[in-house]
Amino acid sequence: QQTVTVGAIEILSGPSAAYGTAIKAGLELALDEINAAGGVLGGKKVALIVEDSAGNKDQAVNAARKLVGRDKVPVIIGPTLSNEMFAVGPVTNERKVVTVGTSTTAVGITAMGPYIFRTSLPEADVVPVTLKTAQEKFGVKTIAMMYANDDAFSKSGFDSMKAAAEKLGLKIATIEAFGSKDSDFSAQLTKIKGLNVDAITVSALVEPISGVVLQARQLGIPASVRFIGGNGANSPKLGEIAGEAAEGLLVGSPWFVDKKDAINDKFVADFRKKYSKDPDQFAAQAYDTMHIVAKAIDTAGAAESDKIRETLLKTNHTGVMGPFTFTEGRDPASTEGVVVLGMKGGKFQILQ
Amino acid sequence: MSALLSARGLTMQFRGLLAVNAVDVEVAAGSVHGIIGPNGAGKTTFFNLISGLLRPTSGTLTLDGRDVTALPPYARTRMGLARTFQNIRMFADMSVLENVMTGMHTRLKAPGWSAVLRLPGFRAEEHAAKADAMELLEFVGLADKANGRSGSLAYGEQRRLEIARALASRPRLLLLDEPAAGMNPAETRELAVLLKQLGQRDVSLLLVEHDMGFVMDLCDRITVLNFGRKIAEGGPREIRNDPAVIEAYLGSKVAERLAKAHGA
Amino acid sequence: MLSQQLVNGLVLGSTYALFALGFTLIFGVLRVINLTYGFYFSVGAFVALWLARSFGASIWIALPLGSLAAGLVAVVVDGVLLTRLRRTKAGELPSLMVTLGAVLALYSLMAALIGTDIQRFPFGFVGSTALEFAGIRVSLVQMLIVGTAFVLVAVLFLLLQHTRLGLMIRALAENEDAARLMGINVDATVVAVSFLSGLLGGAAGVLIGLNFNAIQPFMGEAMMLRGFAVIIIGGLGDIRGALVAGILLGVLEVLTAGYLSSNAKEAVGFTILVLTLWFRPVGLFGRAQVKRA
Amino acid sequence: MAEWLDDFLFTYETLIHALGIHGLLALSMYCVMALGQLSLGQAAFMGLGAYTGALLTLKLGLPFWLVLPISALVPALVALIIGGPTLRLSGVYLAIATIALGEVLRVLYINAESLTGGALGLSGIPQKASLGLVYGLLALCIAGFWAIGRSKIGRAMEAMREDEMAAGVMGVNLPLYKLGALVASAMLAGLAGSLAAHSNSFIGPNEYGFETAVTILSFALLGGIGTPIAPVVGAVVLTALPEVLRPLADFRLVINGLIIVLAVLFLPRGIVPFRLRRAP
Amino acid sequence: MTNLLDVSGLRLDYGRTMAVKGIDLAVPPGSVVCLIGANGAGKTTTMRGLSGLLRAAGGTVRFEGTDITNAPAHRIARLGIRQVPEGRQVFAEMTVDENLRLGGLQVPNPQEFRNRRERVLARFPRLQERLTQQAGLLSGGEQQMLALGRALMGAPRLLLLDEPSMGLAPLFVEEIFRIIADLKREGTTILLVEQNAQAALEIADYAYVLESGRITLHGPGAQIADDPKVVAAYLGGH
Ligand SMILES: Nc1ncnc2c1ncn2[C@@H]1O[C@H](COP(=O)(O)OP(=O)(O)OP(=O)(O)O)[C@@H](O)[C@H]1O
Ligand SMILES: Nc1ncnc2c1ncn2[C@@H]1O[C@H](COP(=O)(O)OP(=O)(O)OP(=O)(O)O)[C@@H](O)[C@H]1O
Ligand SMILES: [Mg+2]
Ligand SMILES: [Mg+2]
Repeated sequence: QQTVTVGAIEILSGPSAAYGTAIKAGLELALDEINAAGGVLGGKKVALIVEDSAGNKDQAVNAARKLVGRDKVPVIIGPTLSNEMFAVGPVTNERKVVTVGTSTTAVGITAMGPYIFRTSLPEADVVPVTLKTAQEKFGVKTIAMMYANDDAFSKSGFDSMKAAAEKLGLKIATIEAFGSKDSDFSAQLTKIKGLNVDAITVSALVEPISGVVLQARQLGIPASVRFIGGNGANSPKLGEIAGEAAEGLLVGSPWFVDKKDAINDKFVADFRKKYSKDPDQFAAQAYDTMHIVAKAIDTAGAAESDKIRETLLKTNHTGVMGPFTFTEGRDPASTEGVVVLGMKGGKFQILQ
Repeated sequence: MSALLSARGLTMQFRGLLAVNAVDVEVAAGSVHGIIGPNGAGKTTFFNLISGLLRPTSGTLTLDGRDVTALPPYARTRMGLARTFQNIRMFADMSVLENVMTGMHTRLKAPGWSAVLRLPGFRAEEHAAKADAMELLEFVGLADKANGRSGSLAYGEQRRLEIARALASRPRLLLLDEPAAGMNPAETRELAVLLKQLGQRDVSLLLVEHDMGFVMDLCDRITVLNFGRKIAEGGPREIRNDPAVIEAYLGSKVAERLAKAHGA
Repeated sequence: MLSQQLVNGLVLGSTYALFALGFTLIFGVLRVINLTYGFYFSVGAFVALWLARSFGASIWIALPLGSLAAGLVAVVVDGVLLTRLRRTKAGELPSLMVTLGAVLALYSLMAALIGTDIQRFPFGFVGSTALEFAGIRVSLVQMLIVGTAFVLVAVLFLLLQHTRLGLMIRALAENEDAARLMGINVDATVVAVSFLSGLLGGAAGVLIGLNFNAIQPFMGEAMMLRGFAVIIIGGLGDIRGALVAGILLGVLEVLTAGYLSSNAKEAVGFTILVLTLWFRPVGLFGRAQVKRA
Repeated sequence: MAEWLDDFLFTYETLIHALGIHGLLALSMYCVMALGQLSLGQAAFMGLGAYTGALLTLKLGLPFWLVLPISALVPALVALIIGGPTLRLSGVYLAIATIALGEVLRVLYINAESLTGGALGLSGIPQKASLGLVYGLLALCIAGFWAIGRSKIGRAMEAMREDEMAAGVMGVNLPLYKLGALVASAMLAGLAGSLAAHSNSFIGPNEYGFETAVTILSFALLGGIGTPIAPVVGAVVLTALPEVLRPLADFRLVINGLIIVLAVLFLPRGIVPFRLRRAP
Repeated sequence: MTNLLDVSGLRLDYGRTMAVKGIDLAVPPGSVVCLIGANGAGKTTTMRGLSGLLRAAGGTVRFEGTDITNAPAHRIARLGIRQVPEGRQVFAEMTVDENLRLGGLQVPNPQEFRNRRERVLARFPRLQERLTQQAGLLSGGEQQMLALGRALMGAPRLLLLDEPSMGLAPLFVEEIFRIIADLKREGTTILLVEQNAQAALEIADYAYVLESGRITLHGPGAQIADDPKVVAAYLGGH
């Protein structure tokens, strides 16, 4: 029996391994389902090789080259971080190997070449929705903006936020940066405290965001000052770590664990069963991506990159994130699935 | 005869301590000059001033008529100064031969690029240097250990290696800080013979030593320091009869013995 | 606002100092840049976390036991890695390298075993009440950190300068053979130092983990760079120096972020470092190595 | 056959490039360590070379043969400027002071957004570093160091490593040697950085920080500094190891670390423990 | 009468080079035994072997009848064997006073400690003057005094002296030999390595001559001092 092998490059070791591990879990869950349902191309099983990048762009490129040159995979899913994608993209694109990012939200990813796709909504699409909700529902007028200035994901998220805020006519009282590995934000927050803002936006990964939120409350920034998070805030970790402090935090998300529809219910239940924990956004995106890729291979009729690229462009899939198609620029087409979540009692809920 | 080295009012103060206090010394070319004095009198400090490891608090130092007070050590070496250390300082991981060749640093002129290209000029110079170094090792009796690790030599052997290494730069003035320390009388005598031969190589010596037989035997002129000050200067005979020196340094027993050995 | 910022700086600086104490101790005494130090920091935090979660231990139990565990780990790690090199008098660089390899292995092992998700102590582990006066807020944990830092500095300083053990430790730092000739059991003293540094690292891990609520295997690694800056500014091996430098660094960072630009915050530490080395190459409290010909 | 070779080369191209480039970095470390200095600034110099090279290519479109020497000269110039004050330092103090350089530059890259792309870095750098060029330069450098190492310069360097004060008294111009070594090492690191940028297509501000500095240092530490080959061997081993151990998945870094530990414990002078004989 | 120290067949090496090739030595209590030999003969190596700094490759060392071969150095030191090492090995960064305290580390009684410190300082007034100076900054001779003083703080039963007169001014060399004689009178047993063979043999009860790691001659001090071979090789007699 033959198999079709798909490659993935994720961070499985080192400080950021949590992201890659979640993605891997989502991919493998989908893979089980696909193979249980008879595989692709008339009964071929789909195999997945997940390579570790350790969050290091050189290792990510090495992994990509190995997947392309040795394993000859037609499709690569990942890598995890935008930085890594910037290094991997040119290599795989040159070799005409379809590369689908599931978590890379920075600007310019898909512009690297015709073989680079992503299923994650870029921040530029999500953030305006969140800010708009904040403005309309909660009367937010003045904001302070905070972001981690040293990684591409956070910085690019911040750029989108800033653009959106300006467009919405929000008043930006101050912009404060921090390092993505920082754990102390008291200086910035004390300064913000004196500015009487309505809300604070944060673009960073979940670890520093938790710290920011906790310290803000510790320093006496009242709960009435809402936090508005970028993509990084969309993680159940936030509630676990920040607890009450995060109450009321707003975040836009292409997906939400308690979203009520049959597909999602099944996904969440299966995920819990297999891994005994809740899936997060990264797992969900990965889960959908695996299905989308498998479907594209199947429709393409052969495990060949060029054909898969063609069929991918015509993707029409309904997954846990809702209906999904690609734009011509190979980004997700619709922001319809985006929901704005609010933190309540340590858990995200859809804002009513 | 002109002075090869002259120190004028040389003073070195460490915090409150005047380790060398307004010392004047002239070392004549071709002479063997001794510096003696009790422990802590400032002899090594004086050497450190001469070789440039310390900057004097005040005073001046001229070498060959040129003011060298502010020159760094390497520049003084180029002018023909070399020294050994009281607390031996080997390049411990290098071979005995390499230690000596390192001593030739200022003498080897072939530029870096000729080494890269391995030009004949460079190769010839290296070979000559090696031959020279072997000769020096022969001279101090370490030829059979030439390829051994210098750090593994016994104490006395390391002392002799230091002398060979210092001689490698073909100095005109060699400063020896207690060269006979750690040698037995027989070895000390050999060393004295060896040092006397240096005179024929046109090397002047300035030496610190506590072995009085050795000093009296070798030196043309002796300066005595005590508490950083010069308390006496003169020929060996004058010095060993100087009551101040006997009182501060020699002790009457040694003085008597010296008198017996060398004749009053 | 200024007073609040100064307090912020004091707290931040105390965390730096707390982290640096054990680091400067091994660095100063065993003359080794021991990169595994950050790992002890993580170990302390995780053991305390485990105790708190699994047994509902209070801070007064979790803190000492966490530190103790880190101390023991330090003894084992040091013993395995450095004893042999010390015997052969291998010097600074191989020791540095061996700890580099070990730290890679240890962090990766820890991450493979417990995952890299960040975790925190249970809510209410330490009362979240904050003291408020004259518009300044300080939480209980923060006071605990500042207090511990100062107390530990005092205790360590006295230990090193005025006790027999301290004298032995310093002798050992300088000349191992001679120390043996004085009847000092060098191996035992080295174990004591390792234990002490691990203990300090572990305690710092618990407290800082508690303060920032971000416990994960690599938490120690993130502190290392600041740790270096602190011990160099303060003077290698100097306990008071670590405190002064830590607080100096913390306060200046906070003031920079608060009044200049948060973008420049990270450059502050290194700017002070360079300035210190420029004017006092041995650090604020460091003594020049005795060097004479 | 040809296809097989093509695939092989494609698969390992980055790795093969990295081996050579890391070899150059290891030599840049060797250059300072050979005279007893410990620098953690090599990553910073590498970053300077990388940014200089990438910017010259991307913004000015200069030809590569011109880009390369300039990206070696810029870090050399910086080394010359910081050389004066840092020369007074030694050992760990020097090392830490040079880390500071890396961190300050990092903050600079992050903030000089319009030029450096900030946190997003610079992408789309054309691939111009050929294998021949990388390995040719590496071979040239090894040969050069080897020859120099066996001359009086090499002896002076080792003497400084053993006992600086005594070396000074032997007539070695200490400041000149130290500065020279720092500048030469900066040039090499800059060269390596520029080559890396032109073989990777993307560079970011966080690539030249503490971790990279330590990695470069560990090339020389693992390999040894007895001969110029040694650090290069160290670089090759440390660069290839993670790739070789890839099948171990979760535990590969654990094993990687353990291998380093064992290597050092049993070969404290490095895996190439010989030293260059410095007498003809 | 048993010997305080009994060495038989002791072999010591540095990796491949065998520096001491099986020597027998006996040091009776209360005596001064002297070991002489040329540079590189293995005297220092022997001393390091006895104090436990170097592991023996073979042979046994007994102190008061108990086997101390390859016992750790600190245990040997605590038994009352103190070495004044070649090259002095003072704790350079520490003050003179701290060096002395380290020497008396094993003294449990503070009064006893103060007494010893006073006696040492009385013997070496120079150290009294330099009490707060870092030992590494002392002159060579001052360091030698400190090394000796430090060892005396341990009130040794057996004192191993490796070239104690090296680098000392003539007046002080006399003083050192006077101290050795004093110590002997007070009952301290001493094993002495000296280049100043004349003076050493004068004071020694018994002497051994070491050549390339082997003992080639031994006998009462006076007898060795008269041996023509010794006179020629070590005393520099004419
Ligand atoms: N760098 C220094 N800092 C402080 N004091 C110093 C320094 N160097 C030397 N001294 C002091 O200066 C005095 C002179 O020392 P020096 O070494 O010159 O003596 P010396 O005459 O060579 O003695 P010896 O014969 O014992 O070697 C000593 O008391 C010593 O303690
Ligand atoms: N660390 C070492 N490694 C290797 N060989 C050594 C080492 N130390 C000494 N040796 C060798 O062992 C032999 C004996 O040395 P040792 O130091 O015992 O001599 P010594 O009798 O004390 O001489 P000296 O009178 O010069 O002090 C010498 O040949 C010496 O080269
Ligand atoms: Mg002296
Ligand atoms: Mg000896």
